[in-house]
Amino acid sequence: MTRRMTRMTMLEAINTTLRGELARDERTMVLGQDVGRLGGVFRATDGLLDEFGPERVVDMPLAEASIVGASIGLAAAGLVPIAELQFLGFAHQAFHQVGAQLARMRYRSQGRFPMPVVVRAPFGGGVRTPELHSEALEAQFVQSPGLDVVMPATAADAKGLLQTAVRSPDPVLFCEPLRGYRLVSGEVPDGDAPVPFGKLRVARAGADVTIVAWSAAVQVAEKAADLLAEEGIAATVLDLRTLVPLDEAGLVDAVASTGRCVVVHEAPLSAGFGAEVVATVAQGAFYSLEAPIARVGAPDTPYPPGRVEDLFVPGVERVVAAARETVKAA
Amino acid sequence: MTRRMTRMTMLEAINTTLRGELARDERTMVLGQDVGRLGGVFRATDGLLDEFGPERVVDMPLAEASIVGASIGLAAAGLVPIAELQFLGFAHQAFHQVGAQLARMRYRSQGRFPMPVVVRAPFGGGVRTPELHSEALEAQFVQSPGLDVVMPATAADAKGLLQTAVRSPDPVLFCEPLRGYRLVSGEVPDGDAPVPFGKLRVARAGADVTIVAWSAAVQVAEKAADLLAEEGIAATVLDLRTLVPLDEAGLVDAVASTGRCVVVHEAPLSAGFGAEVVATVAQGAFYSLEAPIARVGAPDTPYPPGRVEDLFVPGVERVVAAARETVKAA
Amino acid sequence: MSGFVPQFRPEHGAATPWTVLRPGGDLEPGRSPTLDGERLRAAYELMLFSRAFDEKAFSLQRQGRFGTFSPVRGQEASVVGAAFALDPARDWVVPQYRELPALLNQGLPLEQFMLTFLGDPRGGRAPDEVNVLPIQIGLAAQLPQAVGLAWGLARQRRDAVVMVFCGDGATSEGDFHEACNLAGVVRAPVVFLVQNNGWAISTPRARQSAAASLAARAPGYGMAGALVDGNDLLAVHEVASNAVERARSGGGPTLVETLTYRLGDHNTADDATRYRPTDDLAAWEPRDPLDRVHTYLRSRGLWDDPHDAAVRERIAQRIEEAVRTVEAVAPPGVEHVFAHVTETPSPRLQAQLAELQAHGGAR
Amino acid sequence: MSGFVPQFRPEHGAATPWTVLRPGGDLEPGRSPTLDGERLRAAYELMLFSRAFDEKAFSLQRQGRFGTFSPVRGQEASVVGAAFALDPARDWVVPQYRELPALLNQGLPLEQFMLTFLGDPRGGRAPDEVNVLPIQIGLAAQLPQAVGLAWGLARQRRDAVVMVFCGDGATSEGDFHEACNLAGVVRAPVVFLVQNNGWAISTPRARQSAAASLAARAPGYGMAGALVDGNDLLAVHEVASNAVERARSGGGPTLVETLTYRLGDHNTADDATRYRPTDDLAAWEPRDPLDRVHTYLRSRGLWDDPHDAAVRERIAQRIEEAVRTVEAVAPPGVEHVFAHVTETPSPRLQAQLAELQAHGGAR
Ligand SMILES: Cc1ncc(C[n+]2csc(CCOP(=O)(O)OP(=O)(O)O)c2C)c(N)n1
Ligand SMILES: Cc1ncc(C[n+]2csc(CCOP(=O)(O)OP(=O)(O)O)c2C)c(N)n1
Ligand SMILES: [Mg+2]
Ligand SMILES: [Mg+2]
Repeated sequence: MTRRMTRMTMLEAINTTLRGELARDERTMVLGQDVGRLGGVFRATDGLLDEFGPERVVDMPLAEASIVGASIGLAAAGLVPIAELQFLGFAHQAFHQVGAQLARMRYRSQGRFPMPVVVRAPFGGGVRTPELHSEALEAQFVQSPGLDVVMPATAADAKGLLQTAVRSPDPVLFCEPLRGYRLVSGEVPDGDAPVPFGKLRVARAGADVTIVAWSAAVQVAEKAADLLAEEGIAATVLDLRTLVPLDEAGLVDAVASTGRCVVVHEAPLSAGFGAEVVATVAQGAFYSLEAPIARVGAPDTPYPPGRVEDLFVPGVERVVAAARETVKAA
Repeated sequence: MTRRMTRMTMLEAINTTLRGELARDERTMVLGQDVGRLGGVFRATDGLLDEFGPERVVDMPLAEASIVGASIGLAAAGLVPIAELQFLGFAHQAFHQVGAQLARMRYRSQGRFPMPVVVRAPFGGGVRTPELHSEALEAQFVQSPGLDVVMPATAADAKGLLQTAVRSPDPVLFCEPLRGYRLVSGEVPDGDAPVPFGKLRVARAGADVTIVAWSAAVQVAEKAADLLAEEGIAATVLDLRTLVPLDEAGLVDAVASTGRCVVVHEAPLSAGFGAEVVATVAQGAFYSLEAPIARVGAPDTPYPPGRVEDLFVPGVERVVAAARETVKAA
Repeated sequence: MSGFVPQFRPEHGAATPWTVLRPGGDLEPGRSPTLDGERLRAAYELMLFSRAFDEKAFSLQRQGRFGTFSPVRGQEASVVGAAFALDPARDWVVPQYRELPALLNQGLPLEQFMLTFLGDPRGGRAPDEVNVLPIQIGLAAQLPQAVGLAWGLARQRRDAVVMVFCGDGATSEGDFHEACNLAGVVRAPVVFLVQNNGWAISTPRARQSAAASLAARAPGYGMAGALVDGNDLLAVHEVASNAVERARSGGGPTLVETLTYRLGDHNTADDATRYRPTDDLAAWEPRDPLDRVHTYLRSRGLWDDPHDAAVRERIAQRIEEAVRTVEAVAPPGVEHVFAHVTETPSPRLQAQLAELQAHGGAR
Repeated sequence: MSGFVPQFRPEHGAATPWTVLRPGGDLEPGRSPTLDGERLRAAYELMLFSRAFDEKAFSLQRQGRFGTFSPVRGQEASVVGAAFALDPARDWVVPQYRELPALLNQGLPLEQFMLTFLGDPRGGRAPDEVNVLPIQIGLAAQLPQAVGLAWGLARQRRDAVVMVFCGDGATSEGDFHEACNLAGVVRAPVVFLVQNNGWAISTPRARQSAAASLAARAPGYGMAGALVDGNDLLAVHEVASNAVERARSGGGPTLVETLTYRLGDHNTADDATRYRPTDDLAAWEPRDPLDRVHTYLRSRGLWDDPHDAAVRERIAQRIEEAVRTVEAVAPPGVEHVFAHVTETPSPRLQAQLAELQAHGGAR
C-alpha cells in the first residue's frame, strides 16, 4: 500500500492538521491571540475561522494564563481545546496554569478530569524577532509531571505529532520552530498519520558519532553531518521528537552503537534538556562510551538582540567542531 | 582570631540575618505576603516590622508577580528589596517577572539598572504541607541567565549566603528548605560572615564515592554517609550551596578523586538539576569515572499528598543503595 | 488651572450591602425571603453541619488525626446561601478550599473531602455525578478554569451555571482579573463568589486593595457586581440566585462579594491572635451567621428544641461515621504516587515505580 | 421574586471622554487649554517628528536597514500630550514599545532607540540622566515595575512621578491588575497611561474586554480613572496633568485611558487589511491628531508656512543624522552577548565566551 504524500512547509502541515482535526472531532476548538480573523501572526490557523466559525475558532483576550486556565475548564466540560500561545516566551505568563494546574489535573482529580489539551507555541532563534520571542524554554516545562513536551523538526512530524497530540488524553506542550515554519518542508502523508510519542527518529545513520537534537537543531545537526561526512566522519543524527516521554532505550542504544555523542540545543547550556540527555546516556551507555559526551548549547546569557543572535544560537560549525573533537578523543 | 559563634536554627539564622541587613543598609527593605505583623507564616521575618517600621517591612497584596515586579522597580529606584514568596510553588505566578524581567534587566539596560534583589522562598518536602507547597522547582529557575540560584543547607550558610545575596549587585533566588527551618541548627558566626557564591562545601570527605546534594538533601546524604561508613564505604558529601554560579571545578575535582558519584535531589528526576551535575561531571571527570553516575531523585510525578510524600521524596535508603551499587560497579 | 475632574473616582467603588435578615433575626422591612420552609431548614442544618465539622476537624487535627484545615466558621451563611442558589443536578461548584458545605450540597461525600485533608490522593476523586472540581490551593488559579468550564458547558448547550468561590486575598492575583475579563468577553454563565472574610491569613482587607468594595470591579469587566451582607443567609441566597438566574438566562457573569468575617484562625497552623485586633472579633461575634437564622426559624415556628437536638445528633453521627470510614481506609501506597499521572505511564515512569516498589516502599 | 438589583452594572463603566480641541481645530466651548505658546509649538513639533520618523523607519525597514517596528501614527496626541505633563528632570517614563516621542521628550537620544530596533544590545543603555526604563516587549510586565519605581522614589522623598504606558491589549494581562491594585494600596505616585488604540494586533477592543471603558476599572483599585479623547492633544495634556498633579501631591495613582486609533499596521510585519474593516479607517482618518493641532496653531497665529517648512527640514535633518550615526556604529560582537549579564561573570560564563571567541565568532 503506498501512501499519498504532499509536499508542504511545516506551517502548511500544521495548518492542514488543525483543519483536519477540527473536521474530525467536533469537540475540538482552537483558541488564542489573533488566531481567528488574522489566522495567527504566522498564519498557522489561516482559514479556520471561516471554515469552523467563531464558536470553535476563538480570538482570546491578551492574557496567557487565562488561555491555558480556560482550556483546563473547557476540557473538564468535555471539549478538546487546542490553545495557541503566540510565542513560547509568553508561556511564562501562563506558567502557573501549566505545571501546577493543567499537568496535574488528572492526578489531582484521580483520573476524573483527564486533560486532552494541546498548547501550541512557536519559538526559536535566527529569525530576528524582538526580545522574548525566540527563547528555547523547553527544559523549564519538562519538570511538569503529567505534561508531554513535543518538539517536531520536520513537516511530516509537525503533522504526525500534532495529530497524536490532539488525540492524546493527556496535555501536550507542542513547540514549533519559527525558523522551520517556512524554511523546512517535505513530503507529508495525506490523511491520518499520527506519529507516536516517545519514539525518536533516526534522521541519518553513521557509525562514528551520534548527534542528538530536537526541533530546529535537527537541521543544524544534519548539516553538520554533511560536513563531517566530507571529513570521513559518519554521524548518526537523532531527532528526539518528544522530550517527554523520552525514548530512553532508543537514545541509549543509538549512542552505545557509536560510543560517542554530541547533544545540540538552542537553549542555554546549563540545565538545558541536553543535560538530561547526557545524564540518561551516561548512565545507560556508560560502558560503551569512548569519549566524554559533548554538549553544544547557547551560552548562559539572555537571548540577545538580532544583530548578535547568530553568535548565540548554536550553529553548524560548533557542532562540527564538537563532533570532531569527540571522535578524536582517546 | 577566633570568631564568636551562636547556636541557632536555620530559621533563626535567617531572621537574624535579615535583621542585620536591614540595620546595616537603609536601602534594604523586606516585602511579601504576611511578612509584617505576622512575621511570616514561618516567623522568618518575626519582629522586623516593629524594629524597622512599615516603610521597610511591607505586607504586600496577594499577588506574586507584583511582588517581584515591584521589586524590580524598587531596585531601579535605588533600593535593595528582599522579597519573600510564601512558597516556591507560588513563584510560578511570578515566573514571567523572574527570568524575562528581573534576571535580564541588567542586560536589557546594558548595565544601567543592576538588580540587587533577593527573592526568598521556602520549599521542600517532608513536612505535610498542602498541595503545591513542597515542590522543589529549582531547576526551572536555572535557565534564567542573570539570576543566581542559592540553596543553603545549614544554619551557618543560611546566614552567610543570605548576607552575600543581599549585598550582591545581581538578583538572587534564595531557596530555603522547609524541613530544615527548625530541624537543622548549628553554630553560626556572629556579625559579618558572607559566604561566597560558587564555592561548594565539602560536608564530609571520603575516598570511595562522592555524593552531591544541596538544600535539605545534604542532610539526607550525610545520614547516608553514616550508614555507608558502617559498611566500610567512605563517602565524600558535597553541598553545592549555589546552583548558579556552579562550582564546576570543585565538583569535577571532588568526583574525579573518588571516581564514583551519586547525585541526590528532591525534585523529580527528569531534567532536575542533577542532570546538569551529571553532564558537568561526565564531561570534566570522564577519564576518572569508574562507574556510571547515579541519580537519586523523586519520581516524575506530581508532588503527592502528605500520606505518600515519604515514598516520593528521596530518603536515606535510596541514597545508600545507589552509593553501594556505584561502589560495587566494575 | 484644569477644569477636569476624573469621570471615575474612588468613592464610586462604595455601595450599601444588600441585607434581608437583620442580625437580630428579623427581616429588613420590605424585603421578602427567597428561602423558606423546608429549604430554609435544610440550609440551616447544613450551616450547623459545617460548624460541627469545623470543631471536629480542629480536635482531630490537634490529635494528629487530620491535616492542616481551614475552618468555615463565620462564613456559613455566605457559603450555604450561595450554594443553595444552585441546582446541583446541572450546576457546578468550583471551590477554593474553605467551602465544604457548598461541596456537600453538590453531593460530595464528606469522606472524599476528609481523605484530601488526611493527605490521601484518593480524596481528589469526586463521584462522576457530583458537579465539582477539586479544591484549589493555588489561589485564584481555579477562576479561569471555572470560566472555561462554564463556557464549555454553554457551548454544548448544557443549561448549566458554574459558581466559583475565592477569597478576598485571591482577588489580588492576576488570575482573578484574567478570569473576570474573559468571562465578560465570552459571556460565560459563571458566578464569581468572592468571600470577603476580612483577612488573607494576616493581611487585612484594607491592605489587600484600596478599593471601597471588590464588587466595584464588575463594570470594568462589563458585568454586574453585587455586594451583600455575607452573614445574612437570606440576602446571600437572594443575591446569588439573582446572579445564577442572570447566568442561566444568557445574561453573562456576575461578581458577587459577600461581606463576612473569618471568626477562626486562618487554618489549624495559624494563630490569629498574633495579628487580629481584639475589638475586631468583638464586633463580629454578635453577627454570627447562625444565630440570626436560628432566631428567625424559631420565630417562624420552623425550629424547636426537639428538632434542634435531633439535627445535632444526626450531624454528630454523620461526622462520626465519616471519621470511622476514612480512618479505616488502608493507607495509600507507592502506587498512589504514580496512578493517574498520565493515562499510560511512560517507560521511565514504569521503571521508577518498579524501582520504588523494589525498595519495598522504603525511601 | 427577587427585589435585588446589582449595585454595580455594566453601564456604570461608560463615560463621556474629555475633549478640549475639537476635530475641526476649534476649542470646545468653556474649556481652556493647558498648553499654549512655545510649549504648544514644541508639542506639535514632536508630533511631526514622530510622524516623520514612522515614515523613515518604515522605508528603512523595507530596505532591510531597520528591524520590526511599531509606528505611532494616529496616537501622537495621546503620547505627546501625556509626556508633556511630565517634568523630565525628575519624572519618569516607563514605556511599552509604541511611545517614541515620550522617550525623546525625556531626553533619550533617537540613536539609542534606533539601535534597539536595529537589534543592537547597546541600544538598551539610556544615558544615566534620562529618566526612562527600557522598552518592554512582554506586555504589561512593565506595570508592576513602574509601581515599584514610583513607590521607591516616593520612599526616598524624591518628588517624582512615574508615567507608565500600555496598550488596550496589555490591560487584559494579570500584571495590569496586580500593578493597579498595588499602586492603590501603597498610593504610588504613578500614572497608568492606557493607550486604547482600538486594536491589539488583530484583536479589536470590543473583543478584548466587555467593559464599556477601561478607565472604569479605577474604582476597583481605589483610584481615579479618566477617559479622554486620545486624538486631542489639549485634552490629553489636561487629563494627564491632572493625574500627574494628583500623584505629586500625594493623591495616589490614576488610570488614564486615551481613546485613540492605530492608523497603521500593528508593526512592519503586520498587514492590517487582513482584519480591519475599511469603514473603521474611514471614520478615524478625519480625526487625525496632527491636523487639529495644526489648524488650531494657525488660527492662533502660532504656525505659518515658513515655520512649517523650517520645522520639517529640521526634523528631516535630525533623523538623517541619526540614521547616519547608527549605521556607522561598528556591529556588535560576541562580547555583546556576554557583557552586562551579571556584574562579575561566572567561570562558566567566562569559559563560554572564550570558547565562542576561539571560534572567531563563527557559529
Ligand atoms: C498563589 C498563592 N499564593 C499564596 C498562597 C498562600 N496562601 C494560602 S491561603 C492564603 C490567604 C488566602 O486569603 P483569601 O483568598 O482571602 O482566602 P481565605 O483564606 O481568607 O478564605 C495565602 C496567602 C497560596 N496558597 N497560593
Ligand atoms: C505577554 C505578551 N503576550 C503576547 C505578546 C505578543 N504581542 C505583541 S504586541 C501585541 C498586541 C498588543 O496590543 P496593545 O497592548 O493594545 O498595544 P498596541 O500594539 O496596540 O500599541 C501582542 C499580542 C507580547 N508581546 N507579550
Ligand atoms: Mg479572606
Ligand atoms: Mg492597542
